[in-house]
Amino acid sequence: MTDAVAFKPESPAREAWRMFRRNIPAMIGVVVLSIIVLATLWGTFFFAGNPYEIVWAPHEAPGVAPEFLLGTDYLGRDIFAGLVTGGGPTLAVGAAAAAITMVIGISLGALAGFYGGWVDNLLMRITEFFQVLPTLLFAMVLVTLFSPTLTTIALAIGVVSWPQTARLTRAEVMKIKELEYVTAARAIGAKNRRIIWQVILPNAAPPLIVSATLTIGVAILFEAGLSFLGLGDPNTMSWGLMIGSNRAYILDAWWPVTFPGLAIFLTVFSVSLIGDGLNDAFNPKLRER
Amino acid sequence: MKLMTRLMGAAVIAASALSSAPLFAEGGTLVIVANQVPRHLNGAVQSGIATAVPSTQIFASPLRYDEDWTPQPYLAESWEMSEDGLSLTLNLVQNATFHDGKPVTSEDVAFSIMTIKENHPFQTMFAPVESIDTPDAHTAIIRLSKPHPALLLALSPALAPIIPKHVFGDGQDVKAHPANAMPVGSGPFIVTEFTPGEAIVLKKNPDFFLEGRPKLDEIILRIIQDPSAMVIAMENGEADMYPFLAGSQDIRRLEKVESLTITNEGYAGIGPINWLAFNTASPKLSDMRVRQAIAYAVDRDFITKALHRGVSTQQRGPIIESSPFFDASVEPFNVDLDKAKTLMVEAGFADGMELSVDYIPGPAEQQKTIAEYLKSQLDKIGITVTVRAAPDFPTWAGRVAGHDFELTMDNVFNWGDPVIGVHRTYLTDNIRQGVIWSNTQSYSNARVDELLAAAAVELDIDKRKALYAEFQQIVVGEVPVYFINATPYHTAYTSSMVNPPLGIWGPMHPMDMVELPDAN
Amino acid sequence: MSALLEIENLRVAFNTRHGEVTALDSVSLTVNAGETLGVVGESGCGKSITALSVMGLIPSPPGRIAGGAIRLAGEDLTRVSEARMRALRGAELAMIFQEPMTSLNPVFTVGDQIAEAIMLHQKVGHAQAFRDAVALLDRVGIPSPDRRARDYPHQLSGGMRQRVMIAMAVSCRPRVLIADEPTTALDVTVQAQIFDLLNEIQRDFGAAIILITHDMGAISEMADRVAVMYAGRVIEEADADDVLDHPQHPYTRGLISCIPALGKGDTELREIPGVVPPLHRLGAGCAFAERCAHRNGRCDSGKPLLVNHGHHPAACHAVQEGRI
Amino acid sequence: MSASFLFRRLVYGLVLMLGVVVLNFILIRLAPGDPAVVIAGEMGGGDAALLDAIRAQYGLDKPLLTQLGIYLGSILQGDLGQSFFFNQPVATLIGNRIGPTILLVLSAQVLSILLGVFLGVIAARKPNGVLSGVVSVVATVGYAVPVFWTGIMLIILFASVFPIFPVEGMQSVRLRDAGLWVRSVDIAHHLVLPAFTLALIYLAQYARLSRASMLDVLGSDYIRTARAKGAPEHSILFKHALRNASLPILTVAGLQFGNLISGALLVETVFNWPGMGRLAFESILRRDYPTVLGVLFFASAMVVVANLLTDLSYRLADPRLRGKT
Repeated sequence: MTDAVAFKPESPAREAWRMFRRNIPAMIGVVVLSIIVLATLWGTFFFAGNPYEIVWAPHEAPGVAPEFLLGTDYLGRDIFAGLVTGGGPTLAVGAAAAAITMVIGISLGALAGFYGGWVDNLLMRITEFFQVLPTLLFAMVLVTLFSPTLTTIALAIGVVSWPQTARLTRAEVMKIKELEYVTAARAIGAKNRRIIWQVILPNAAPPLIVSATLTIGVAILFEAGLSFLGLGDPNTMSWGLMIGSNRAYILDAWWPVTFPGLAIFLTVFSVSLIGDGLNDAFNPKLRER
Repeated sequence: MKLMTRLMGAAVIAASALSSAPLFAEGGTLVIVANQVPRHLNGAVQSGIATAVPSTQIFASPLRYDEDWTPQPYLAESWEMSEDGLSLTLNLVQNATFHDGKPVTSEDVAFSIMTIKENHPFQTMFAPVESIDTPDAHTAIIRLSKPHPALLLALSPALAPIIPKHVFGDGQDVKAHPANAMPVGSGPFIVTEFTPGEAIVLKKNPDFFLEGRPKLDEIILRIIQDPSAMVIAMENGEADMYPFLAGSQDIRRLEKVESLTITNEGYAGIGPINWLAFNTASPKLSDMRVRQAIAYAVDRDFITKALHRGVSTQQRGPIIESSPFFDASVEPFNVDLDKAKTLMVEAGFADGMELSVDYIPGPAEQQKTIAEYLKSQLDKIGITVTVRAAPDFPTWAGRVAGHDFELTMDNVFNWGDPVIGVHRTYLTDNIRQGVIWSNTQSYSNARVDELLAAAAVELDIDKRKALYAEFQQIVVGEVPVYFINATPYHTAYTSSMVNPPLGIWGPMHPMDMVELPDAN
Repeated sequence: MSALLEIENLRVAFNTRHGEVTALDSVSLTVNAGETLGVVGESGCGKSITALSVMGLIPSPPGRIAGGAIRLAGEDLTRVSEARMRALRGAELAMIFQEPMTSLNPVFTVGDQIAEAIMLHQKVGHAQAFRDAVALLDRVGIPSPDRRARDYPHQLSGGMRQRVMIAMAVSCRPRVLIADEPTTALDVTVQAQIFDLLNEIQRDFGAAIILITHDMGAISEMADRVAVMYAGRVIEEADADDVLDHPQHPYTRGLISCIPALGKGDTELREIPGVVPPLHRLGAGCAFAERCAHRNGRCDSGKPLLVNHGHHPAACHAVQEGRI
Repeated sequence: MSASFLFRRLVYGLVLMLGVVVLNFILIRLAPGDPAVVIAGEMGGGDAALLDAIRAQYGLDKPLLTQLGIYLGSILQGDLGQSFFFNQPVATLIGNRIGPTILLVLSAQVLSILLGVFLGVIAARKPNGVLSGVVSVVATVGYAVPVFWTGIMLIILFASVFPIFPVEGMQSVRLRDAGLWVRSVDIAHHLVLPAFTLALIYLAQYARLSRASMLDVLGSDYIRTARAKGAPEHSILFKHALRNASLPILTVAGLQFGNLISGALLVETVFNWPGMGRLAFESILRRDYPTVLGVLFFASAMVVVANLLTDLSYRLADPRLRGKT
């Protein structure tokens, strides 16, 4: 690369993408996550098998029969079928919960950061309140309250995880609202709502995107934890549910618990590699370290 | 890294030091693992196996039973039933005292039985008891309003603990009495520690009224909720006994341990039946033929042999098959999918139907697993089943007791005499919204009501059997409940144990004869 | 007798993403006991790298000493072990940094920070070291040193912090004291006080001082001799008066013409057009050529050597050819 | 850091805790499932009269707001009520369980901070070195593994393959009468796997965070000053740099404490650790409201106290914050 190119101005997004593409771990994350998502899509829409069907003897080890690659569970159901069909709900809950987290967190954080004063005070008190609340216990109360379905689980996770996003957004908004272009927007008489949504938030996007990525990972882990405790939706195959329902048999069969756990791990791992990569890409200074 | 190495080293040393550490109690400490959590330890106002195991160690009762359903003397050294069957005289031992030193008198017996009558959920046990006379300190006469053949069984340790009047007779509600946590009894062991949900420590009662008993110094009851952890504790020798073991994997695994004995003896009294209940009030299920179709579709053989790996036995009727009252000639509903489909067509459901099935949350094998199996199996006769999960017992109990269900898996105990544990499920007048383990099926058959009423007061054993036989034929045929299997309760114990508790009440019986010779 | 500190043909290289670049090239300097050597130049000229080389604090990687020698009383510092270097740092060689605001650790009291320096090199306990530290604070002119020793850096003004830095630097009576832009961050009246203090210290302890600055005013006040650096090389060296009165190199001339009235030292070198070229873009010719009014073909083809062609040594083709 | 500051923080904390209790009180009473049915079910069935008796006994027949009022009144008097299920004071139940939870949470916290910071500091020394890369990978892995799954994997490993650590419970029943020393070693022995499992996630985060924070600090001027004094490397890293780098670590440690309690719930379940988290979980399933609320109260109290301690230690670690409120 010559200096002439280096001096040519580049849009921040382009620059970030260039940085991101060169980040090997992040690209590994992209590849792994793509494979998982594709397998899940295939499992959800094209897979012919039924994960609930008892196809063979219970607890047959992986590899014993080639058609049941990963073995069978305590009922004799195919683990592989469970993995590919259970991925959809797992990822969906993760994404939905992250979306709820971001919507609540960004809205409250932006309002608090932008308006300051009593609005900020009130919203930050609420945030502190939710930070004191023991998250998993509270989510359990919510899930038992509304009965465990994917929707309630996603909602419960969202409701307990937004405070960090709110704090981050608030900090970013407070920083950005002092900058010149915001003052300029004010000077030309832009409305507050317009300033928040069209001027400030787009500029606060990079850290929020990183945070959203990581939130997906946290939400997936959270869903898995609830399912493991038996608070998952039993009519929807998910990885956490597979671990939870097979847990009683770990001494006799390691595989029904191990494979879904690995699937969760790989998903969250690749998501956080991507998150790290985005973080580095948006903050080139950090990259130099 | 060096630090890590050192830490690991220290831990390993500590581990080996522990495994060779000396053990303490001389007469032996019996460690029992259990996974049900007792609310408190007073079996007079609390049914269930969780309370019964410690309660039968702490409290003595008028009678006790061993392997063959024959009553044995306990607090009552002798007893006599009147000719008309309307009074039972108990002659109490002279030397029995409570753990606080006060003597056990007929007053205590009278107080206890009346307390149980008023507070115990099994209302039928002592319902006919009108009064109890106490002519002297060691004689109690139970007066009945009608003959009550179940009475002698109801005086078992698990059902009729004699509680001290001087403690519980202070006017407070016995169900919520503060003494229930660490009660004083007259049984072979004294409770010295009760950590709710964790452990119960029982020490030998040195003044126990039976000479030379108990043999053990101490019983520790550890509550472990995770079946794998319980199995590990047994494998490691950290526990000596694991009663109410029902998981087939765990049974098969512990069978392989040299030093352990596994048996299914000791559960005849409880008579635990695992069944599929129908809400007969539901329009989809009110037609007997639909219920019969489902009965023909379900493969009991597959459930007991494959899903339960052969550890459970089939159960064809409402009375546990090991009971003398069981009638083996009832319709077994051997699997027949064609017949099932025909019945569905006849009932007007040629296009199939949709049903939901509930199950008791908890250990899966007897409940959730079968519900999941039903989803897979009933599909074959055109019934689409949704498994409806309850996150917890209360949710399930609320739905079923509130008659808000179509199918549900359930697990119900006979409790020795059919009067105590069987009648409640089928009597028309026991259809009570909001009460779990009542007639939640809303099943009503006048002949059944008649038969049960007669059997409750019939003193002649053969006539009683005949009444129950007809009852069983009707109930099995009309399928308000499809009986699947006897819950495969097993006891795993250290093979060296002398006199393991294998009577009809199993571990819900005083363990005053149990010994651990090499023990510990 | 040879000089106390002798830098000979020092070459320092850095690995960057543009490949290896030479930050210092054939730098030779000497300083004697009790003498003050001024090193001047704009930022990026290699002054600080020279200082850090002497202290053995070149961040490595990416930097390394690629050649030459630094001799302290005959001992070549480029060859001694890290342990020996550590023993020398703080004891024989000390340094005062540019930013008194950030150069003190915010979480320790200033007394403790001075005492630490003492304890690292002298066998004294903390109590004694702390007493010494208080005495040093007194010596550098901090009022109520007893109390101030227990203060944290953020409780002191900039000038006081720089005094603390000086106290710390001289705590073990070093033979060589390097002051890297010690007054840049301070306001004018304080600058003068700091220079006075340095002079006093030098009188008391007899240390050799290397004063690094871009401020010719400071040089005129402090330095006995001056070395002017540009793009990693020494381009002119002589007694301070000589350089100030008869600057040879066009760059030095530029620097001197920037001195307004004495003491208004925050003036940058705005009279010299252009900026110091990045090190990776140095060509074969004179590094200053692009900004030089006297540039000709020779300036682009070869680097001038530091030789005496008139009054004193200067590395400039134009001077050497007598064009200026 | 005046007494009034402390007092204000404590009062505010108490308000937050009461808020937690009120919110959950209301939510939990909206939940389907009647505790009277549970108690009756636990008793073996029972009729409608029994249900009414139970409702009357626990005040469940009163209007919701009256119940709330009674409950808050008794909390303010230090009474957390009676457990529906065990019919014992909630305070007693929690008293039995809070010790093990604190032991587990604190061990995990200390282990993760010590080990995590140690790894982070070592990694920061050579930011492009192999070790630094390993720490980064381990950090991401530790973050991505579901904690209960780690626990299960460790149980599989240590139950059969390397049976050197106990995989369930907090102490061996047979050692319960042994001396204090033997019992302490026994508990420590049982603590290894649960504490490690719980520490793993946070260890990773601390390693990552302290690496970044150390890199930041190591580039600062005062570190150069320390080097110029001739301070040795270990003193540079662990005294001069770490003290400053610990500030963000402290912040995170405080914020993490709440999550740690959530993690403890899962770990307690996996390892049958007799802690408060499991009590809460089981009590939710039993509809034992007073116990659930009691645990929520204590858990939020732990978070409040942890935040307060974080604040105080932050002030201790950073003199610039002292004297400010």
